Formats: sequence, structure tokens, C-alpha cells
Amino acid sequence: MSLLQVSGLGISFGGVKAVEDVSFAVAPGEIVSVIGPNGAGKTTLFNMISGIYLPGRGSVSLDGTDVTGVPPHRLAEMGLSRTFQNLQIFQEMTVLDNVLAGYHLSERGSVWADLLSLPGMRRRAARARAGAHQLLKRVRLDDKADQIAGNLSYGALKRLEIARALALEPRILLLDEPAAGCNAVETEEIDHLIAELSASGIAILLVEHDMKLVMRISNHIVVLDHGEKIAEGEPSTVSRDPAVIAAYLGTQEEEQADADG
Amino acid sequence: MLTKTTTALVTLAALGALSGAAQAEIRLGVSVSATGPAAFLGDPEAKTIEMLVEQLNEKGGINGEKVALTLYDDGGDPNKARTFATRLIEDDEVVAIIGGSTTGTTMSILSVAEGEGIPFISLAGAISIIDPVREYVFKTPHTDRMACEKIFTDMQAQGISKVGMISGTDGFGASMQAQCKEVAGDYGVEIVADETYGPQDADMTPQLTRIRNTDGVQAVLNPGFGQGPAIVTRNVAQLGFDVPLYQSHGVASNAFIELAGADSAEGLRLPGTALLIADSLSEDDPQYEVVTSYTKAFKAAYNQEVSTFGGYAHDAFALMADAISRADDAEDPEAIRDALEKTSGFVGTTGTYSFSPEDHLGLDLSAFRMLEVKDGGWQPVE
Amino acid sequence: MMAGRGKWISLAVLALLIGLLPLVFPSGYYFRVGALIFVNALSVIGLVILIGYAGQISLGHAGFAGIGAYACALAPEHLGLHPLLSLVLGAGISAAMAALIGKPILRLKGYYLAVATLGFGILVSMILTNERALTGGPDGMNVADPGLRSLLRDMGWRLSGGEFWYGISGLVLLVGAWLALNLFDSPSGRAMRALHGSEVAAATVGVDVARQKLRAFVISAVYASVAGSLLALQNGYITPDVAGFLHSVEMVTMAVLGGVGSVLGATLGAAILTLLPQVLTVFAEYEQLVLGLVMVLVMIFLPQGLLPSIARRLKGRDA
Amino acid sequence: MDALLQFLFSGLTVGAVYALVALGFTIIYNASDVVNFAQGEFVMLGGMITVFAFDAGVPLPLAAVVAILVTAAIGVALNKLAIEPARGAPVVSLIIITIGASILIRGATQLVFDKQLHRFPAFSGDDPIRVLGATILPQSLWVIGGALAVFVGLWVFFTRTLTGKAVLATANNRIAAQLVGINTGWIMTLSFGLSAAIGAFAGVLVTPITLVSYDVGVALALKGFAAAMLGGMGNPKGALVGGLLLGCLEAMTAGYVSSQYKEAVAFIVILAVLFVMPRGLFGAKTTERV
Repeated sequence: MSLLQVSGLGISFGGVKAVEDVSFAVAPGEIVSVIGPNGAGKTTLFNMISGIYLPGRGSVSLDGTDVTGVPPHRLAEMGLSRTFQNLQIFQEMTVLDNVLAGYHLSERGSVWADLLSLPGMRRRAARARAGAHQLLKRVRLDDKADQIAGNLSYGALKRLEIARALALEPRILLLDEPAAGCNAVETEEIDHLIAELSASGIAILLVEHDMKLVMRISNHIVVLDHGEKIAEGEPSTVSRDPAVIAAYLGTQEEEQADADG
Repeated sequence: MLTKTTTALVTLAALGALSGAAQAEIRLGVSVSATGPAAFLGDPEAKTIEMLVEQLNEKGGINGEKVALTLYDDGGDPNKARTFATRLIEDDEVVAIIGGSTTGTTMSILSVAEGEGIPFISLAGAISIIDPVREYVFKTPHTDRMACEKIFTDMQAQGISKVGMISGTDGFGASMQAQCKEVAGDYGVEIVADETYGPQDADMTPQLTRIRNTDGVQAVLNPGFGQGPAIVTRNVAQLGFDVPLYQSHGVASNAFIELAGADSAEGLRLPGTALLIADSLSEDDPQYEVVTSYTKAFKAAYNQEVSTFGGYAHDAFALMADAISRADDAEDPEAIRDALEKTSGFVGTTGTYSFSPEDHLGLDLSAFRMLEVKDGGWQPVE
Repeated sequence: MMAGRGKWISLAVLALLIGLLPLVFPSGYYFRVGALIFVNALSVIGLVILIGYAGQISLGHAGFAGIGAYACALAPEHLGLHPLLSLVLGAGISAAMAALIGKPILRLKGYYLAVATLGFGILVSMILTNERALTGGPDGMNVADPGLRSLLRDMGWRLSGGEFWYGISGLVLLVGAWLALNLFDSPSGRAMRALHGSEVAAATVGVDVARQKLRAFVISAVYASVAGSLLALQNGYITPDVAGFLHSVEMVTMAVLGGVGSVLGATLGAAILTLLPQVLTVFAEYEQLVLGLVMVLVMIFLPQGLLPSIARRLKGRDA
Repeated sequence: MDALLQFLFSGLTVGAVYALVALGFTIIYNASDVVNFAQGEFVMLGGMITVFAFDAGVPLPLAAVVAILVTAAIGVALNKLAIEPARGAPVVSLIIITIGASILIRGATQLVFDKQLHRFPAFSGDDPIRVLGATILPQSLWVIGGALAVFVGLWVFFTRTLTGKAVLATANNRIAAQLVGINTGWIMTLSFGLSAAIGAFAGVLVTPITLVSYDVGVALALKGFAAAMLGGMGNPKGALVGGLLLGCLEAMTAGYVSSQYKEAVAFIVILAVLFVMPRGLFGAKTTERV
């Protein structure tokens, strides 16, 4: 049975259809990648699935429950977590606090406990703190725990975002271009991390431009162009699909023409 | 290190206290609202007292002792006023306080002065300041109630029984509005319309239209100060609303006629003090001397017209100086208070004051004169 | 661990200042100023939670101070409540009001939130000004003495009014600071700071953004309300000025001046703006000029506020 | 009927004053995303400087021009000395800076001039014009006309001129604007100068009606701010409609309900509008980009 089911999802901005009639499914432990040229609507699709945009049409269901239009914080409670293409880090907070924020659901309690610093709150916070240190170690940021996040490098921030998303102990993780702006070594690390996560049973939905990475780790690929799904299947099938090649080549030709012009 | 600093500071403070005492001067404290929304009151008050202290010290002070003035601007904030009152008493060690331009600031100063036993002359209008009588608290302005009574007496004489009121929502306007509503019945006057406007409002024609459309309105009464009454006066003229207009002592100044426009203001009446008609006062008027000398001096010092409020401060200072000169010990607040309470027949710009243990205002209605705008200037009625 | 130590250092600094300063006070007047600083600092700490932690602005918090103040003036008279219980009642009303209006207006952002909170503050001060029969109108009204000082006197502890309120305000400030520092390093505090950084990201980690904003708003309203109550009780007299727009602006200025994310900074900001008019009495004419100048200069040269900017500079030198 | 018309005249007069202040807000906001709380002081300066120049014997039109130019210079100085150095500061810091600047300007005015109320003669006399039993002062027509003129001017400026579009581009993306060759520093200078000039112009128009003293700015800034937010900050149409609407609301409430709570009604309507339209009546609808 699939964990995430997207059916006929669509949205329009000011009359322009950004995403139209997209359907696919993700099973536990599976890595599904969404690829497509720039502006194909990948991030918009992510924003609809994670509850940031209200879909105009279609539905999203999580573990059999219809979650269309459910706000992000409720989705988080149901085990859906994500990262962002353009980094949504809590800049003014420390690296550790960023990850601790990811533990919000497991460490939250009554506001009185927080104000009075009651033992229950301190226990929950200590547990979260221990977990956060573990996660930071996992993404090799444990030595930067007390630094202000805003001072970190781009690659480090990418890893921090993943650590924060993992703090929720999600059942499904949406990664929006986790390797963008990373060098080869860092990309490889992310590659390993994703494989590890999927091995532990977490479903992964991935948007990524690094085709080598995508082809290597994906179980299943969904291709978008101009907001519509043009192909779907295993990496080997998709890479030979003429519609996919046309879409990519087409944009390359256009880009070439722009560069020449 | 800390203890050393402490000792140094304490010594310094002690020295300060000593040197102060050695100079043998009379320390007078003032806290008025020279800035802020009540600056209309406090600004002339501060200027008046500063000028009078200088005059007095030039003439050799009180019984040879100079007056040392400490003047604070509380900005009309009762919280600040209380702090300044505490500072005047505890830190500046004054023997008497004048101030409290508004009722709110007065009430704040009052409780400190009363608690510490320092005589205090308030410059605010509310009757609650001196009723019930508090041992150390006096005041010089007429109460708002007296202004209302003066106006209603005049209305009664004119055969006016139905009045529309339009009042400012500032402290002055609101207080007088309430007082007037209370006493109107005593004079056979009925308030048939009761409107208000904010202190910074630009146009009062809607309120005045409502008043005009109320059945039987024979006159309009406008308690308030600042720009409001000037705009009301203009709006009444604009609407062609042809009933007698009464303003309050809050705008009793020549500048008001200019702001309201001589044409619009023509014929309006208000209860004012002798200050406003200094030029036309006859020489045998008991207030002639005090009024002319104050208006001249103020004009010379600040190139500005006197106002009723400056007059209150003038009287408060004069009363205090008089009491100090008569006190058994000029540096004992208790003695000054006692002397102040024995004041009798003292002529000020506002009227003639006679304090008693039962009366800490000591003015009667005769202190008010009904004035009317005639040919662009203030004239006494009859 | 770092944050935990920081909390106790902040509290110790505050406690030492409150406890030791009276040793160098030359007169009773300084107790009065001290008490005022503490009361202002208390309401500013509330704003630190709202502005500094949660990143929401309010230009109407004096409205809550007004509710707290008038609760202490009205409840003893009309409900026969003890003034201290009235303080609690005021805080309850403020919290309820904040919850009620916070729900719709906290959806607004930036200047739109500013104008909405501004509107709330103006409504409160307008009611206090206009309902003369109840509140005494712009002239204000008396506040009954809570009788605590005479109680202490009966126990053989003679304190002047200034000393007494200095002590009470100082104690309440310490409690307020302790609560705020606890909150900072708690799940709620982290959630507030997270939504300050990015509302979207906070939501995706499970933070109910609307709820946390409301929580910060309600807590800060209670701080302002208690501060208003304390002010009313120690002044013994209250006017609608306490709820006015200028008071709201003053509170925000104190918070931002001192450093809006920091509890000690808030106290410093409150101290500076409370002391400024007292120091400037010699140049009363220039008071406004200097006040405006200080506000502009601090914001330009120390945009994080006094305390954080100084701390940052010191740290920079160490590194 | 004549009562309704009278309330409407009053509302339009007062509303035009608010609109003029609100229009002043739009330019600076459009160029820099700063709501300049010192805008009310520009209005005050326009009135005060004209009064003192006029009293010193300068003919009224010349006095008005002097006031507008001096105020514009002060606006430019405000930008250079206080806003530019604080570029990139958070909203709350900018609010404090502009409020600080307004306190400073007020303090300076009180020292340079005085604390008294002032007025100069209305441009076309004080004889009211009668329409169907209601009356309106000629000066009110000047104010309403002034607000309309400024509105049309700004509308043309932002939509038809290159400089106006450059202002909008600067607001939208400062770096991108610089890349396409827009001198953003000059745009900021221009915006503050223009905004201050509009404020001073408003001050010149309204002083014969509202009178002027050093402290009238705060109330004007508050009402103008509320009007601008009601209409949607940054949009000249919003400023005009918001101002007139606010004025009429107050007048109608004062006329038909209660003069005591006319401002309360105005603010409740603003809250209600923002509840339904979080960016005001004409505010741009934006989707959050992540």
C-alpha cells in the first residue's frame, strides 16, 4: 500500500495553470524523484503536498487519509516533513536550536511547564537535546552546535535543514534540491544519507537537478513539464522516454538560443 | 571598590544638603505641563513663575532671602508628575510646591505633598482638589463648576433655557462638561444636546448640525481649549447657526479671537478674568494694579499675550510668596501652610482670595466677569 | 547548557542591581525612579517575548496596561475585591482580550499588524476617556491602597512608600524576568523564535504558527497588564494616559533600544528611557530633541539594540 | 437631507486632509518599504513655516513655496541622515527611527518657532458656499482639490513616467534596479523630497481650517497611516479612497451615532476590513514564495 497518494493535483495562479492533473504514489522505504525543466512546477507541487498551497484541484492522501488542504503543522504531526529549495533556516537561532525546533512535536507541553521550567518540560527538552546532538553528528555539524545558524556555509545549511526535517522522525520526507550548490563530496554524502533513510523505511520524495544522483538512487521517477506529468516509471525507462528527452532537449535548445541571441 | 564609591556618593550627597542649607534660600518647587497636550496651560504657567521669581529676587527676595526655583516639566503625564513631586520633596528639599496644570497631574502631586506635609497650590480646575479640604492643598483657578454657574447665570438673564453643548474630550472640556450638566438645572437650563469632539479634530459641522436640528436650542455652549473652540466658532458661523455662542475660560485670550476670526467670534461670550480686559479696566478697580503690572511684564518678557492660566500661576506664586513672608519660619513647610491658610483679602489677577480651614480655594463667583467679543476685542458685558 | 548558564547570569545581574543599588541612593526619590524603571522593564519584557521571540509587533500594548491599571482602580470599588486580587483579575481580562483580538489580527503582518494593534490601543484609551461616570474620564481616578505597607508596619517593618514599592516592583520584575528566560529556552520559546525566522519552515516542523503567535501575544499582554496594575497601585491615582498611544510607543522604544531579544536589554532600555527625562530636567526645552536624537542614533549605529550590539562587539574583540 | 449633505461635506473635507497625509506615505513606502511616521511632521512644518514667513511679511504664495522647499530639504536630510544609514533594519527598528525623527522635528520646531496655535488667511475668503441647505468653506474645496491633484499627479508619475517606474522598481528589488542602471540612491532622495513636499503642501492647504502648532503632526500621522492601511499601503488610489472613506465614516458616525465614539467606529471598520482583506482595500495580493 502506498504511503503518499497524489491524485489529479492542480493549481492556477492568476489564471495560469502552474500544475495540472498530476498523479503518483510513494510507498514506504521508496525513493521517488520528481524531475523536469526549470519552471515545470516541481516546487509548486511540493508546496501543495506539504500544505503550504491550497490545491485548486485534486487530492493528496497520506496513509489512506485525505489530507488535501490540511495545514503544514498538522501534516507534520502525521509524519510528513520537508526541506526547502531556497533554505528556510531560522537564521538568528543557534544550529542546535534549529534542530531542536524540529523536535517541537515531541518536546512540546503545556505553556505553564515552559514558563515555570517544570521538571517534565526539562526532561522532554533534555531528550530532544540528546537526539539533536545525534542528528548533528550524523550531518557532521556537531562541532558547530552553538554557532548562530546564519553564519554557516551554504552546504552546511543544506545539511542542517535535513537534520531539522529528520528530527520529526517523519514517515515521508520531501527533499527539495538537497544537493543544489553542493560540491561532489557533499553530494555523495547526501546520496548516502538518502539511501540510509530509505533503508530505514522512510519514504522519500525528491526534487533534484543532479541527474546522476537521481538516476542512481531513485526507485521511481515522475517527470513534469509545464505543470503536467509527461512520464513516469523506473529510471531506465524514463531516461529513454522520447517525451522526456524532447522536454529536456527542448529547453536546452531554447536556452542555447537565448544564449546566442 | 563598591563600598568606596558608596561612601563617596553618600558624602557628596551630604555635602550637597549642607551647602544648600547654608545658603539660606527659600526653595520653591514647581511641576507644570510646559510641553505635551496640556502645554496650553503649562507653558504660560512656567513662563509666569520663572519671570516672577526673577522679579522677586531682583527686589531682594522674601525678607532678604532669595527664592531658589526648581521647575520641572511633567509633560501632562501624571506618572511623571508624581515622580517630580517626589523629587522636589525628597531630593530638592523644597518647602512648598506650585503646579499640577491638569487635574490628573494635580492629583498625583497632591498625594505626595499631603503625605509629606508640604504645602501645595494647584493650578487645575476640578472641584475635587479642594473638596473635601485637604490640609496642605490649595488652588487658585476657579472651579469648572463656577465657570458653568457664571455662564448659566448669564443665560438665565437672557431668558435662555434650552442649550446645546459641544465639549472637547480633553481633560478640561470633559470636566467642565460634566460640571455644567450637574448645575444646569439649578439655573433652569436644560441641556438638550450633548456632543463632543476630539482635541485634534478638524471639523465640527456634523456635531453642530445635530445640535441645530435639535428642537428648541437657544444657545450653544463649548467647553474646551486649544484649537477646538476656534474651529467650533468658525463652524457655527459657517453653518449660519444664529444662536448665542458661549465659550469657556479655557480660551480667554486675545489670540483666540484671531484664530477663530473676528467675524465669526463677534458676539460670543465667556466667563473670563480681569486679565483679558486689562486695557479697559478702570483705575479704581481693585485688580487694576496687579493685572496691568502682570500683563505688561509678561508681554515685555516673552512678547506674548497673557492667558488666564498664566494668571493662575501668577496668583499661586504671589499667594505663596505672601504666605512665606508672613510665616513664623520661612523654611518650615508647616509654618508656610498655616500662613497660607490665614490669607485674607489677597488681590490676584483672577480675583480676591481668602482662605480658611474650610475653604482652600477662597474665590467666589464675583471673580469671573462675563466678557463678550465686540469689534474684534473683549468687552465686559454691561 | 550555554543558555541555561546565561539565564542564571542574567537573573543574578538583575538581582544584584536591584538589591545593591539602594545602598548608594542619596534620597527617597531614587527609590521612586527605581520602582518606575522596574515597572517599565516588566512591560518591556512582555514585548521582548512578543517582538523579540515571536517577531510580531504591537503598537497598542498600552491598552493592556490600561486594563490592568483600571482593574486595580475599579474592582476594589465596585466588586469589593482586594487590590491584589484586582491585579490578577486585570491580568485575566487582559489575557482574555488578547486571545479574543489576537486571533483575527495576528494573521496580519508588518505594518498591517501595527495598525491593527494601534487601533485596539486607541479603542481602550477611548473607552477609558469617554466613560467618565465609571473611570473619571481624562481626569482619572483614585486607586485604593492595597494596605500591604501597613501590614508590614504591624509586623515591625517600617518602610517608606518609595522603599516599599521599590521592593515589590523589583521582586515582580525578577519573577517576570525568570519566566521570560525560562520561556526562551523552552519548546514554546523555540517555536516562537522559529516562526520569527520563517513561518513556513516552523509550520513544516509541526509548529502551530497561529497558536504560538497568540500565546506570545497573550503572555505579553499579561506582562503589560501586571505592570499597569503595579503602576496604578503605587501611584494611587490613574489617568487614561497609561493606555495612550504614546505609552505604547514608549514601551516599544524601550524594548528596541535595549535590545529586543534580550531580557537584560529590555531592563536597560527601560532604565534609559525612564532616566532620560529625569536627567534632562536641566534642559527641559531640549528634552524632546534629545529623546528623538537618541532613538535615531541608537537604531542607526546599534541596530540590534544597546545590549546585544555591545555584547556582539565585545565578543568580536575576543575572537 | 441637508444634514446628510452637511455630514458628507465635513467628511470629504476631513477625509481629504487624511488622504493628503496618506498620499505622502505612499511614495516613501513605494521606494523603500518604510512607513515614515514623521510624515505628520512634514504637514506641521508646511503650516508652521508658512505662518512664520507670512507673519514676517512674505506674501502668502511665496511663503507657501518657501515652506514646501524647506520641508522637502528636511525630508531629503531625513533620508540621508537616518534612513539610508539604517538600510536593511527590521520593520520595528524603522518604525522607531521614524518616530524618533518625528519627536526630534517636533522638539526642534518648538525651539525654533513656538508652542502657540497659528493660522493664516484662507485662500479664497471665509464666506461659506451654500449647496442645498448645506455649507462648505472655499478652503475645503482647496483641500479636496489639492488631494485630487496630488493623487492624479502621483498616478501619472507612477504609471506614465520613467522615474516613477524606477521608484516602483527600486521598491520591488533594489539590487535588480541597480543592475538595470537605476540610481537607487537618487530615487530614495527624490522620494523623500517629494513626500515631504506633498506633506508640506498639505500643511499649507489645511492650516486655515485646522490651525497649526508644533504638535499637530502626531494625530495627522496616525490618521493618515490608518487611512493608507485601510486603502492598502503603497497604492495612491488606496490612499485617496482610504482617506476620504475614513473622513466620511467619522463624519457620519458623529452625525448619526455618537460623536464620542466616531474614532472608535473608524478603527473598528479598519479592523474589519483588514480581517477580510489583510492588505487593505487596494493592496496587492501576494502569494508567499518558498
